[in-house]
Amino acid sequence: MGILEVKGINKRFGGLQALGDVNLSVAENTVHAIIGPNGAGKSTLLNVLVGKLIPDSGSVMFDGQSVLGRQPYEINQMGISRVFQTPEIFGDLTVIENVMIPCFAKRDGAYRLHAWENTRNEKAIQEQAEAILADVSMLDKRNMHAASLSRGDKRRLEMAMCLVQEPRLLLLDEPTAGMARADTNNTIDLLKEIKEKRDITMAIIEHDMHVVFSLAERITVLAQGTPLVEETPENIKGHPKVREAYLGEAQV
Amino acid sequence: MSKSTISRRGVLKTGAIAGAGLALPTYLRADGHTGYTNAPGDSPTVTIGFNVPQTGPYAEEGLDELRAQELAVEHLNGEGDGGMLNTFSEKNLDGTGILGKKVEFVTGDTQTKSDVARASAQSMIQKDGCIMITGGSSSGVAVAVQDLCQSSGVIFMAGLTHSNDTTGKDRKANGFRHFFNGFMSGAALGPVLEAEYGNERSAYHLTADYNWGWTTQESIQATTEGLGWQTQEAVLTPVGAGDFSSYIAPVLNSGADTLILNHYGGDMVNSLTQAVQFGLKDRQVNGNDFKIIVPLYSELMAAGAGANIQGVIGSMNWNWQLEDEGTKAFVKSFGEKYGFPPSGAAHTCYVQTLLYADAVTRAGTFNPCGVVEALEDFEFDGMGNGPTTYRGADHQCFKDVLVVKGTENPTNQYDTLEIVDQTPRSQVEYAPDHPMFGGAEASLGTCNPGA
Amino acid sequence: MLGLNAKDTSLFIVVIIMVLAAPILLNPFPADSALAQFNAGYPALMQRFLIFGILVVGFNILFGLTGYLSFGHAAFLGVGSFAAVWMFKLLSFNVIPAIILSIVVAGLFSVVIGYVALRRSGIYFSILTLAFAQMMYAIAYSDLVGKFLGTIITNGETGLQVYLDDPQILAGAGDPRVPHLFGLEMNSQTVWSVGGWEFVFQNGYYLCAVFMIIAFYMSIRIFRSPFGLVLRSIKSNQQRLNYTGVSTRPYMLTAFVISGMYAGLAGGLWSAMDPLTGAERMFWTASGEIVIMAILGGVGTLIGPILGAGAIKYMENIVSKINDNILHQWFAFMPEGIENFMVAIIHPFIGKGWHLTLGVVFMAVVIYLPGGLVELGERFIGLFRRKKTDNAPTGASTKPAE
Amino acid sequence: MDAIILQILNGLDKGSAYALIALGLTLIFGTLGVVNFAHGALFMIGAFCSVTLQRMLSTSFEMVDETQTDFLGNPLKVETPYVEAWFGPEVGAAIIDWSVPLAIFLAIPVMIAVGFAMERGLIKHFYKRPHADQILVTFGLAIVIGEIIKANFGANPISTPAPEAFRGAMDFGVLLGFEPNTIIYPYWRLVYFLFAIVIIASVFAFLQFTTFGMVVRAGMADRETVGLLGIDIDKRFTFMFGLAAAVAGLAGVMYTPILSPHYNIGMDFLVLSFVVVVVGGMGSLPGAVLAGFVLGILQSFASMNEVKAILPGIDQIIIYLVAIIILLTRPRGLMGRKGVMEE
Repeated sequence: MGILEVKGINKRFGGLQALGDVNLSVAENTVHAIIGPNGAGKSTLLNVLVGKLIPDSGSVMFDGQSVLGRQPYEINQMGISRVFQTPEIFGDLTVIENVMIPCFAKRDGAYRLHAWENTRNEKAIQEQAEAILADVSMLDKRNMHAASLSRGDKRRLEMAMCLVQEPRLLLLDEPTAGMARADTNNTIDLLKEIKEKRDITMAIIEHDMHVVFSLAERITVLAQGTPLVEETPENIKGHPKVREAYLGEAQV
Repeated sequence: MSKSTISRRGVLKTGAIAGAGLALPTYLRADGHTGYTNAPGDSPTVTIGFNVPQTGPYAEEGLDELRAQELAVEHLNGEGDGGMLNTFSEKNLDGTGILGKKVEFVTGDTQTKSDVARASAQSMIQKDGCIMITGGSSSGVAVAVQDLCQSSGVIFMAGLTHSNDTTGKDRKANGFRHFFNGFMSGAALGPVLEAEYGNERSAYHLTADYNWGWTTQESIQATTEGLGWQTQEAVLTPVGAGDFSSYIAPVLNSGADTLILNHYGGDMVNSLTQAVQFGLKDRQVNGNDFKIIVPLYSELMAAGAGANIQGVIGSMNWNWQLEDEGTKAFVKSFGEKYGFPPSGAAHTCYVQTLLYADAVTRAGTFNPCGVVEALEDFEFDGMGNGPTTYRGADHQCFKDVLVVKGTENPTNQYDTLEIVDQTPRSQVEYAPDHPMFGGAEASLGTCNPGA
Repeated sequence: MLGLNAKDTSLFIVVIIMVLAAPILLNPFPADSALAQFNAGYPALMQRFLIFGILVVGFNILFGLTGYLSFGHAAFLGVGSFAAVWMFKLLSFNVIPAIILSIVVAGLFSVVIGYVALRRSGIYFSILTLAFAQMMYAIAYSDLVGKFLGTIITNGETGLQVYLDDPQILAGAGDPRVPHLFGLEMNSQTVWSVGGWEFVFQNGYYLCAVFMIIAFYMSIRIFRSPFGLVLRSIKSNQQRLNYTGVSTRPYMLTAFVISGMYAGLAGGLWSAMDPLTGAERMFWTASGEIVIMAILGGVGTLIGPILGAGAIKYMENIVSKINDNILHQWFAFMPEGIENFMVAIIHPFIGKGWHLTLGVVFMAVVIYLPGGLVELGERFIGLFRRKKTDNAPTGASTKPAE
Repeated sequence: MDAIILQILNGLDKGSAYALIALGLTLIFGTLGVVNFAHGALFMIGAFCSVTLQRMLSTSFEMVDETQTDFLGNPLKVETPYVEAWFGPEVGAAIIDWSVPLAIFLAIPVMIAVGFAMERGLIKHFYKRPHADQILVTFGLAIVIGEIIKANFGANPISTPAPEAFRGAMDFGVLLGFEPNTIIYPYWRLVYFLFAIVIIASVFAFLQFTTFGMVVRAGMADRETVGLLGIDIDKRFTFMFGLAAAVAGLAGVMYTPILSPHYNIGMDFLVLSFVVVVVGGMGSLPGAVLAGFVLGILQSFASMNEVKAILPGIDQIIIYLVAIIILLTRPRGLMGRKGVMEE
């Protein structure tokens, strides 16, 4: 029984079957990659997982609870954090403030009228935020404006914002899309480091095979909205079905 | 400070006074020892405030009021040709200011907004030391400023305000209105309407949806129903609606043969123009020629509506084409100074300023309570409206009312309105506790000298 | 002090001193000098500085922190004013129940309007607030509710005022006939004359001052709180915030209601200072003026709203009164041709043309100075400091603190 | 029945003005992504083109006529317009009489120039800034334009009548088989309606059938892609701003006989036209036109006595009520694409 159980998801957009009978099980403390060619339904599946889309049928259970029909913030409160394709951070705030917000969200829940306390007096939150910044080696940039960070640092910051909530599942949406090779490698190292330091389940949606094979313990291949195979990386590489449907076609 | 290039003279003066100030004693004063607000004491000058709309929809009227007020100050201070001072039935004013004090004035912009008008009047009272406020071009503002003057302890001489409420339910002891009102319009129009249009008509009212519109409609309706006219419908229109077509169109087949536009300013210009476009003036209903009536006219509205007002009947407080000596004297001074004839709004403000000055002179004091006493039930003549009384019970002036009509063949650009009749004062009088004027509950309160 | 850090404490103290000493600070010129027309230290105007200051400080909590541009904020000011005058009419001229009710009523209105309007964001939110405010304006201006019920609620365009025959059930026989605080009349004042100077200390002004100081203090607390941080993050990236486990709508609604209650307080105070209230203060251009004040002062800053409100009210009441005669006096020292030329150049911008100045200044601020007067001040100080450091031979690091 | 037809006619007329303004507003939003709060001011500038032309044509010289006297008893100065002196009194008077339609020819170059100047001088610096900033700066501009107009033309409404030939009303009902004199409609309003239809049709035809229009439409759909094709989209968008300004201006020119222009009509129309755009759907041209007419007709119906008897004052708030309901139930408006401006 995985921590995330997706069963029989169907989603149609007009005449297009975006997802057809998707079943997926992500086991706890593994890195699970979901790959597939363009238009395979990866993004649609992710949007279902985070509550942005409601499927026509099927169920998504996280740790025994359904996530369907819940708002993104509720799903986050259940313990699922999300990293975006392009880093989504609070550009107008400082780095440390960026990390403090998820800390407050974790501690206080989706809403709390803490309008009278001074943020500076929240020592526990500050320490938590500093610790995670140290983890991603950004402590020296704690007072910088987030918008002025380099792209790699923005990615690190976003990771920190997700990790500080100690999510039970981290969803990564093409975390290296559009990155130069060096940045991609840095990101892979960062993710590896994270994985080594803490027990965390990750689900990565990714296009870049290099990233997938560097990180993933299990891989699900999606094609035309349906899972083709689910295997370990070693087995995927030589899998005829995958080669036929995906790797062959994509000339990777 | 000494580097300031704004005004060398000012700086010198400032420096001198600052120097003198060091030698002067310092004292603290709570109000209540001077007798009344802004008492001029032994100052050689006295300041009055001209609070008129200089921006906003009635800015043109406000600026015309301001011209007349400046003229009045000139005349009070003995400059110019003296204007109505020469025709005024009282001869107390001799061109030496008021009670020997030179008259100075400050101006303010009401924007035709009550809040702004009150702020401006407060500044005149609190900062500039004004002893009297006059001017204004709408009833909402007049009521608001009148209330303020009452609580601050200065006199308010209303400018153009036509709503019954100003001297009706919102009357105040410190406030005075020379201008006529909605009830008087109705009463004055009555005989003319009867003579011109008979007793068998059916009227359709379009009324601006605010206090002035309501009271005017009420007054006119009472008059026309008294003549035996039917009231077909009375429709409220939003202020500033712009396009009135959807209110005018239903008039066509309503069976009404008279349209009464209880609109003022831009609303009146637009609704009248559009009513004419709908061919109402050329229509025949119930065997009658269709007629349009505009209860309250002003020269500026007439200019805005252009040819559309031709033949349309309405009422006015005063018109520059009157033939009496007072009017002639005022039109001459005004016309020579500014190059065009004064509007009714200008006239009422000019007269109000002189009346105030005269009342102070007769009372022998600037104390508002003295002025109130001097003005109450005061009778005068020679101010362009014939014999006039300031009624003590509600501080409303009673005088003849003009009924005018849009000129059919104007000879020049100022010839927009022609006088049809002058309804005598006895016809437009009413009891101070008339139900349209707040009934028995309406009360002036007591005069407030302020401090 | 009071849970504020050193920088905020000093800002707070500066504001307290400014507010308390305003009757002196705003009257720098002797009463009968030529420059006295630039004095702003008379009670009515000082009250408005504070009332609009409170209003814009509250608006800034919404717009400055969350970036949601409400184009209908004046509606809450109007609602608060009406509530206060009704308290005067029904209970007594005591200002305390009036102000309390105006805050409560404005709060209730903002809960309802906020709940609906906050279902949308961006320009849709602006249009929704504008639509609500215009509806409320139309209802108040023509007293549609009153007409529906066959009574008077807002008394239409003339405005609501207290009449002698109003019930005033709590009024004692000896109570003043003007707004008062347990007998202390709002409009009574003490004048302090020093040489040519006259300084007026009015009870009403100091009541406003107390509320201003409280309102400003609360605004600092909100700005520095985790709640304020969340609001700022809404402005920065609402999507990220949603995926961070924060439900933005209740936060927005809270900010909306707080800022509506600030507006209600301002409205209540306004009625307490000047107990006649009309619908026109709810018109959408009045809301636009609030936006202009916030932008001009420096949106999202603590002190900006107060500066902006002060600057606009100063222009409205002082600059609008400068007329051509005064201009001629100023330039009298110049040769006549140049004098007339100068007057002709300046003429369109002063007196009745002050709206033009307002429009031009506002555009200039939006284009060149998004941080408003606060940014201007900072740049000025920055310029000064840089010069200093440039001159300093040691050449210490000029890196800004943040 | 006749009352309803009359109100539909009135609504169509009001709607034409709304639709024309909203059309320009939507063109600007759709192509440039700018929320233009100064669009009402453009309408007003158009209206004042009428006034200006009327004044220009009426420019007069003075002659002292000793036989007549003015209001002060001095000899009357008779003013004769130059056009009457040049072309003879009848032709001259006719030219002045036709000044409103003639003002179209003044308004087109003026409005395009104003539009260009606005876009190049101000708006282009705001493409990348948030919508709130665009609203604010154009709101400031609207104040400035209104004040400049006031400084030059005063605050009073200025009478700008339609040509004599169009001043009456036609008996529209007879055409539909009603009794004579039941459905009367002013000629000028019919002219305005037809004029609006022609303008709307021209704009759509221009966008539909010219290459220029096709590029612009493509740009509205996906600006970046079109930019990648190497087409200088910016220059075309500048022109679109000029076009939108001209549409608003022409709407203003022809509206003057219906509504005497004054310095504040820009602001009066601004709020309304935004409501129209939002109801139609931000960025949808057909939506703007449809919403213009629909709101015009709704407003007319709400003004009917029968309706007001049930809901007093509904005519004053109907527009806002509709806007609120539409925004809450269908935020993309009647015909807007999903996702536009929903943020």
